[in-house]
Amino acid sequence: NSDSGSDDTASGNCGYKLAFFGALTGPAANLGVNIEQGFELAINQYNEKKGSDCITVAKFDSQGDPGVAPGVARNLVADKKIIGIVGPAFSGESEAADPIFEQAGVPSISPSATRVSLSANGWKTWHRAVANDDAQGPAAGNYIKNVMKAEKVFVADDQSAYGAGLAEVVKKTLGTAVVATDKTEADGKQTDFSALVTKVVSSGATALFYGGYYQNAGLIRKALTTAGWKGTLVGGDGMKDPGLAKAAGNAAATGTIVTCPCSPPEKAGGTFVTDYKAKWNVDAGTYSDVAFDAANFMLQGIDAGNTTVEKLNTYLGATEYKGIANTYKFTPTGELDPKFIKVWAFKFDAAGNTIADQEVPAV
Amino acid sequence: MSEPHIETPQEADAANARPVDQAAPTGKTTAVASTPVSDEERSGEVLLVVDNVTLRFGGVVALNEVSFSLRKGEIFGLIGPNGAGKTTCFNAMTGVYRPTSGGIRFQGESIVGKKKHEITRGGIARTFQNVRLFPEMTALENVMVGADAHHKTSVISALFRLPRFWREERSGRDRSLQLLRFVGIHERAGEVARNLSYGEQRRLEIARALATNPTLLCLDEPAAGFNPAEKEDLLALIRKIRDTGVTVLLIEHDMRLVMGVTDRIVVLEFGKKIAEGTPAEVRDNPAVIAAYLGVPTDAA
Amino acid sequence: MTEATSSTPEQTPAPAKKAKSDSGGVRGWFGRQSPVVRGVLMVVFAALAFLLPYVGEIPVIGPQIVTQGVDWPSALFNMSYYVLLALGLNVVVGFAGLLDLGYVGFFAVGAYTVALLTSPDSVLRTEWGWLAAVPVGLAVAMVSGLILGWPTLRLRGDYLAIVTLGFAEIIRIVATSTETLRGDRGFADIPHPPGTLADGKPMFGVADATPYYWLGLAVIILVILAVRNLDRSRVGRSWLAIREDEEAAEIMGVRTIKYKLWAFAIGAFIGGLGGVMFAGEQGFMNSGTFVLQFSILVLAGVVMGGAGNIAGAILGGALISYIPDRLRGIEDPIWHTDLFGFRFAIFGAVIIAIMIFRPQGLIPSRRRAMELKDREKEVAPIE
Amino acid sequence: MNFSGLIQDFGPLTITGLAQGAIIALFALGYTLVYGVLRLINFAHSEVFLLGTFACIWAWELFGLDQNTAIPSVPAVIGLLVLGLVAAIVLSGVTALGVEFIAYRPLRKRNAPPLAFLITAIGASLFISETMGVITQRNIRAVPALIHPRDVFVIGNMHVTNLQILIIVLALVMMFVLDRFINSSRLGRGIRAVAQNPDSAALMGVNKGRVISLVFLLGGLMAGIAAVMYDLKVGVTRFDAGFLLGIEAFTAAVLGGIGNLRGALVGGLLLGLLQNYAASLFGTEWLHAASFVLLVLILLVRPTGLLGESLGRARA
Amino acid sequence: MLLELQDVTLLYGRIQALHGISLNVGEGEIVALIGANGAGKSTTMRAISGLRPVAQGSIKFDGEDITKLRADLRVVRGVSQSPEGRGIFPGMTVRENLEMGAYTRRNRAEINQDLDRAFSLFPRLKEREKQVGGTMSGGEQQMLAVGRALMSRPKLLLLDEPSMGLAPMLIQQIFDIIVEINQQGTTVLLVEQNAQQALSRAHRAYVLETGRIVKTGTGAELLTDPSVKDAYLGVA
Ligand SMILES: Nc1ncnc2c1ncn2[C@@H]1O[C@H](COP(=O)(O)OP(=O)(O)OP(=O)(O)O)[C@@H](O)[C@H]1O
Ligand SMILES: Nc1ncnc2c1ncn2[C@@H]1O[C@H](COP(=O)(O)OP(=O)(O)OP(=O)(O)O)[C@@H](O)[C@H]1O
Ligand SMILES: CC(C)C[C@H](N)C(=O)O
Ligand SMILES: [Mg+2]
Ligand SMILES: [Mg+2]
Repeated sequence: NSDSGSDDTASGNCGYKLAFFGALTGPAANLGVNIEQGFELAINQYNEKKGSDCITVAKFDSQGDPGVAPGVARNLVADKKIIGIVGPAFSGESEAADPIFEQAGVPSISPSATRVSLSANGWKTWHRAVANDDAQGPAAGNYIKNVMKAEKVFVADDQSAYGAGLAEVVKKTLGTAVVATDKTEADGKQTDFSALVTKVVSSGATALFYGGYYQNAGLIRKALTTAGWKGTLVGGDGMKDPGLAKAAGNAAATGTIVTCPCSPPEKAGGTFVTDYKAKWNVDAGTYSDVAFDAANFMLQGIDAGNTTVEKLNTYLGATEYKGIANTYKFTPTGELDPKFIKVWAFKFDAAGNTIADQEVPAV
Repeated sequence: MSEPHIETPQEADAANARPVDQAAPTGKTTAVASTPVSDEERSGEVLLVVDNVTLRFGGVVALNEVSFSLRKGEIFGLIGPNGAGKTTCFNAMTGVYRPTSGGIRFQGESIVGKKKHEITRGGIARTFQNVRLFPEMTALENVMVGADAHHKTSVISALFRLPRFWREERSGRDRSLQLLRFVGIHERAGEVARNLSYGEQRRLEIARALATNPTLLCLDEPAAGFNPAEKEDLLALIRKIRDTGVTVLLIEHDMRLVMGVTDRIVVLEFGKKIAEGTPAEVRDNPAVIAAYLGVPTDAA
Repeated sequence: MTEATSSTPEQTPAPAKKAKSDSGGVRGWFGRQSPVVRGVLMVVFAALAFLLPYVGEIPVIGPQIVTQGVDWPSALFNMSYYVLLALGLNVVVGFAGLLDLGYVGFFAVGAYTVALLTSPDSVLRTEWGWLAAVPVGLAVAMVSGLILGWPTLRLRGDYLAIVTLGFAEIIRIVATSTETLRGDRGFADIPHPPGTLADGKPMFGVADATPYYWLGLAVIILVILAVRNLDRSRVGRSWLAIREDEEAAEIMGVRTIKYKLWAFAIGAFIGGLGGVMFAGEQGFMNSGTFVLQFSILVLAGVVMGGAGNIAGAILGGALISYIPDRLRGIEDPIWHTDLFGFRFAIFGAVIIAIMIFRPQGLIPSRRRAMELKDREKEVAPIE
Repeated sequence: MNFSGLIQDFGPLTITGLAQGAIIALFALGYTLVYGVLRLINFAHSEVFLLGTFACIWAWELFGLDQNTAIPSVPAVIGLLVLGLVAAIVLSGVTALGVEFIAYRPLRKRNAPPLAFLITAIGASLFISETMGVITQRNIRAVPALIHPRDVFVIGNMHVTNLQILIIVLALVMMFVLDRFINSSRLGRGIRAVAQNPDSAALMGVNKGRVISLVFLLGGLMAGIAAVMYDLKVGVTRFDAGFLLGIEAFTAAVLGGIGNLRGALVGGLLLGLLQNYAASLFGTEWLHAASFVLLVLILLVRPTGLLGESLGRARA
Repeated sequence: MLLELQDVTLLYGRIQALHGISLNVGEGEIVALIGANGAGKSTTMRAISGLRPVAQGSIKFDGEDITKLRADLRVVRGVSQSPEGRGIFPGMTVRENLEMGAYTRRNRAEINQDLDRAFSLFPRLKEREKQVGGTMSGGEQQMLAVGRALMSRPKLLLLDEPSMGLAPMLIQQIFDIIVEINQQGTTVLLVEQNAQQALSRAHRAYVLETGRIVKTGTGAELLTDPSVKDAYLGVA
């Protein structure tokens, strides 16, 4: 780490911008905001350390909508001061926006877009700091099978690319333990889940895997509890958010299992969890930590003098970076190096927080 | 919202009439003793035959085995007390209602069950007792809609402004303006229909009906809302229309007008035909006097 | 009988003319110009529209106009397909008076057809070029218009509204939930329109939206001409008559079924046009785009602009796209958040205000303007 | 298609469907009432409902309740229920009147065309729901637990809970009261008169403004009650809850015959049942599609809905 | 004077329909208003009943200035109108339509009495008591409209072309009815195209031309006035 003393190096590597690209408003805003706050926290800490407004935060709100993303992305690449992007947050918008970043040559690290096919586009500037859905699904399935030892599992998803994909893999892993399946509408399109609940209850399942995001999951958990269902809700990283307990109520949410291709931040030591809470007055949410790492990775590159998009891109491709949530190293296609892929299971406690449970094998 | 309420058949069907376009219950017309097509009819002498038509609305028998026929070129009166079934008869002829039984033939061809616009294009035009204009269209446009009935401009020729479009547009417009002049409201051609006074609206209805170039023009109380002097003009107008070769079927309560202009008259009461003949015959018919006229006409 | 009365045709179109020139303001002035002047003005106007991507260069006002959070040419392109949608919906709602709350359905049909035929993700695996897929997309959209139109012909007014809304929802749900249409996963790598520049680069790339905007504008101009021609013809009159009193229209010889179906088909065609353009520019699309609010927004645009009026529909369509995009990236003075979060709240208030102050729309149709001016003063008695 | 599932779960699906349908029906009344009189789809009615769902929660939160507090004693629950109802009814009623006053009355005074009303309605709806969205940061708002669902009786695998009974009974009672009011009171007749011919109604001495306000108010009251039922049943609300359920309520109103009060009831219950059956048969993702398909089929056979229009027409 | 119009001007948007009309109707009178189509007769009626606001001038009823009073409140004061185009409630039954006429009244017994009177005046209405108004024939609707207007027991009854669409026998009858209720104490302002009949029953009459009053006099005077005869009575 460079010393904050020398003004020359500081000013020499200052004046650049890092961008966040993702949903800050719109139906999926909560997930985007989590990520943005992790990202912004990193840059703030960096600037504080430098004692100046060295690197500027640029936020680009795509609403998580692939239809909106291109216009915003073009706006982003028009700003030549921007030399790196944390985002896009979602897989759908990635498909629409990444070609534009690719053409402009701006390197990006997505802390959260987990669609498998994204790495197959031959993009040179694209990276993701998490494992893709193929890694997480088996882990969740294994957890249900081996740790919970559930024999009857109901699998449902929200039909999002993320949720449906995940549920698909889980189904495969669980095999005959799946007693029934169903699909719901996506977040923000449904609040009454009584039809699903009726089915789950009468299926006799002791576990429900839900591929989807935390808000729907919370509502479903609440309705299930109201209907007297005693089983366990399991989900992926999209559900690893305090919002789930807010929706479900702490009592109902307790015991809910979520997996995440990330390791518990408290394990990494450091003060991320408390810093985050201090700065934003909320608990860190899904992928806040990965975004924090991704931003720091880029900042480290800038510090090392990589202040053009080409140089920074090369730097990201070549360096191994140890952050708070994981250690990162990218393959040539931009994927996270498999040897760093870690999947952890977390459990909601009675206060509505997610507590690290155990690491689960992702095969 | 503030328009005088216009009775629409949608409302009418709240009861149990059966407007044709909603004739879900296979509205078969059971031909009750229908008379065969006569030679006169075939030769075109007889324009319209109403053949034993019965029309029921639930318990109300609005038309009860009514038969009469119209000859080409005449002015024919249809009179009778309120609620006798005159308007219903028009509605049956123009496809708004389907007769419960009986047949209606126009130029030798049955028109029962035909679409309303087909009947219009076939040559029957009408006005409404309760004015039914296109309220937000100008007077001129109202008439042009009528004139369009015989135009052939297709969506394609309108889209590409083919010669036919220009030709028909121009002729339709000229003709419509003439018609407005003919009924005496050309000065209001550019005014939207809802802004016209009641009397003006009735005139506009006549112009619009004429624009469809009818063989048979059916006027439902055209003189309602006219003062005697205006009725006088209307009388002349109707004659003028007839002189252009149009057959006219007239519902009217003003006896001076009816007697003055019609060639023949049919009188309905409670849905039944009670008399038929020349104005003079009908006027002196005791049944008609008892049912309808009361004191021998209000000759002023 | 015409012959008999045509004694002196004496061309009496005077009253109609008078009514037209009565209306004041820009429109009145415009209406009074000779056809040549009007033509020239239109051409100048169109030329200016083509220069819009460079409006930011104009000192002082330019920067006020361009959007900040969104790339300006992209915003213009967005406006262009909104305008197309508004033009098409205006045919259905404004002209024919058929209240359609699910218009986005046709947009989706056009876009999905193109995606299915061109994207490597499609089960069809045809991977056609964009241009080849366009006619198919439009035809399918038109047919879907007829499919919607046919069963709903007998429905009146607001019943039609809910059925159309349902139709769009069904399309959305099918797009979300069937394997073939790929739901949220969507179709990637939809090809862009063809064409290469002198330097060998593709004319329609990913980095610059300007060419797409120009393409959109050209399409809009064609659509305007077509729709205008229809409006001022027997077809437009028939639509109006149907809108006013369907049964009376039929009794006056209007083939109501035919013209209603035409209205649906033409509206669907134009909606589909918006869809194919959208797919061609985006390169990626999924079921998330076709939400119900989209239809409702376009409808609001049409009415706000002035239902039944082409210029009004254009303005309305452009505004509903422009206002939210313009609000993007602007901080509100009080909470210092991006105003964008408030965009729909602000938008809702703007809609109410516009409708209250101009119930007939921003650029009302001449007919409606007259009608309204008349009605306005005869307000219900003072309470 | 999962027929065996449908057959097996028929009982539970039916009871949840009825409870859901009862809420939809109460909600639908507002659409039907306003439509019957003004021929206007009051798009903003969904937000009248929405604010009701929030009002009730706010009222309960005043007493320090949130979803993590324990269920209070029975008398307290009854008191809180009444309080919640009052709060929801008041806010919904006030909202309905406010919408009428701000968004519609000025247009009516200017004799605006019908579409203009539809658009201000949409504007008002957007404004309210989006403002709530900003205020709540688009997060869900959880409802304190008040009623612990307990089986009242069980038939086969159909467990009928106290909450379901409360919802269904309350809805039926309200429908009945409203129906009586509209059909037999003088004011009710005034409402119908304004619906059929506003000018003539004025000539009969009917105060149009008051009648219209009354109609909005009644719709608001019903929506308020529906809102509390919804809170209890679903347990959370969100800024867009009104929009989501509003479409269903509107569908129900049309299904039964918009403008017809009993139609709203029939439509609501039918929709609630159908959605649950369809969810079981085809999967929950097809639930809404099924209701629209049903709607189209019914309108094809009966173009004015199951029971036909009535408020503005023949006998209610 | 029961009703006094002072210089009343009324606009329909750009169209000025009334150019300063002044007229009055004394208690117990029958006053007729005649004029050609579009003269402004119905407009005058609408101004009096409050369906359209006046731009200028004043309307006094029973000593009270009602110029700005809402239409429904004028009904309470005792003004009742049978409007042009009948304006019946199409979806209500005949009986309900009649009851609507008594909307502002509470005394059930009196209302029933008036119902019976309406039914005896127009037996057809009694016959069709349960038929919905919208399906009645034109003339039947006219009877309904007149009957309904009587149901409020007005002080001033405004009749806009009450004979329109009625069969000859009923025309006689309706004018007899007008005279009869007038004799029972109701003041009547009558718009009629049937000028002959109207003028011979009216105490006084006004002639309207394009929104202006051009002539006034007793019924008998106008009946013999050559210009009136010319314009409105037709050549007898
Ligand atoms: N849809 C309907 N339902 C029930 N009865 C109806 C319907 N339509 C008409 N009637 C009744 O049928 C009879 C005939 O009505 P119609 O309108 O034909 O009379 P009319 O001869 O035109 O009378 P008028 O001279 O008063 O216009 C009337 O008694 C009327 O009440
Ligand atoms: N709603 C309206 N909007 C605009 N202009 C109107 C409206 N109603 C009437 N007019 C116009 O006002 C003038 C007076 O109309 P009014 O209806 O009072 O005439 P009237 O004497 O009753 O005629 P008629 O004998 O035809 O009923 C006419 O020129 C008419 O066109
Ligand atoms: C924020 C995340 C939950 C996003 C999700 N993994 C996606 O690919 O879309
Ligand atoms: Mg009749
Ligand atoms: Mg009049």
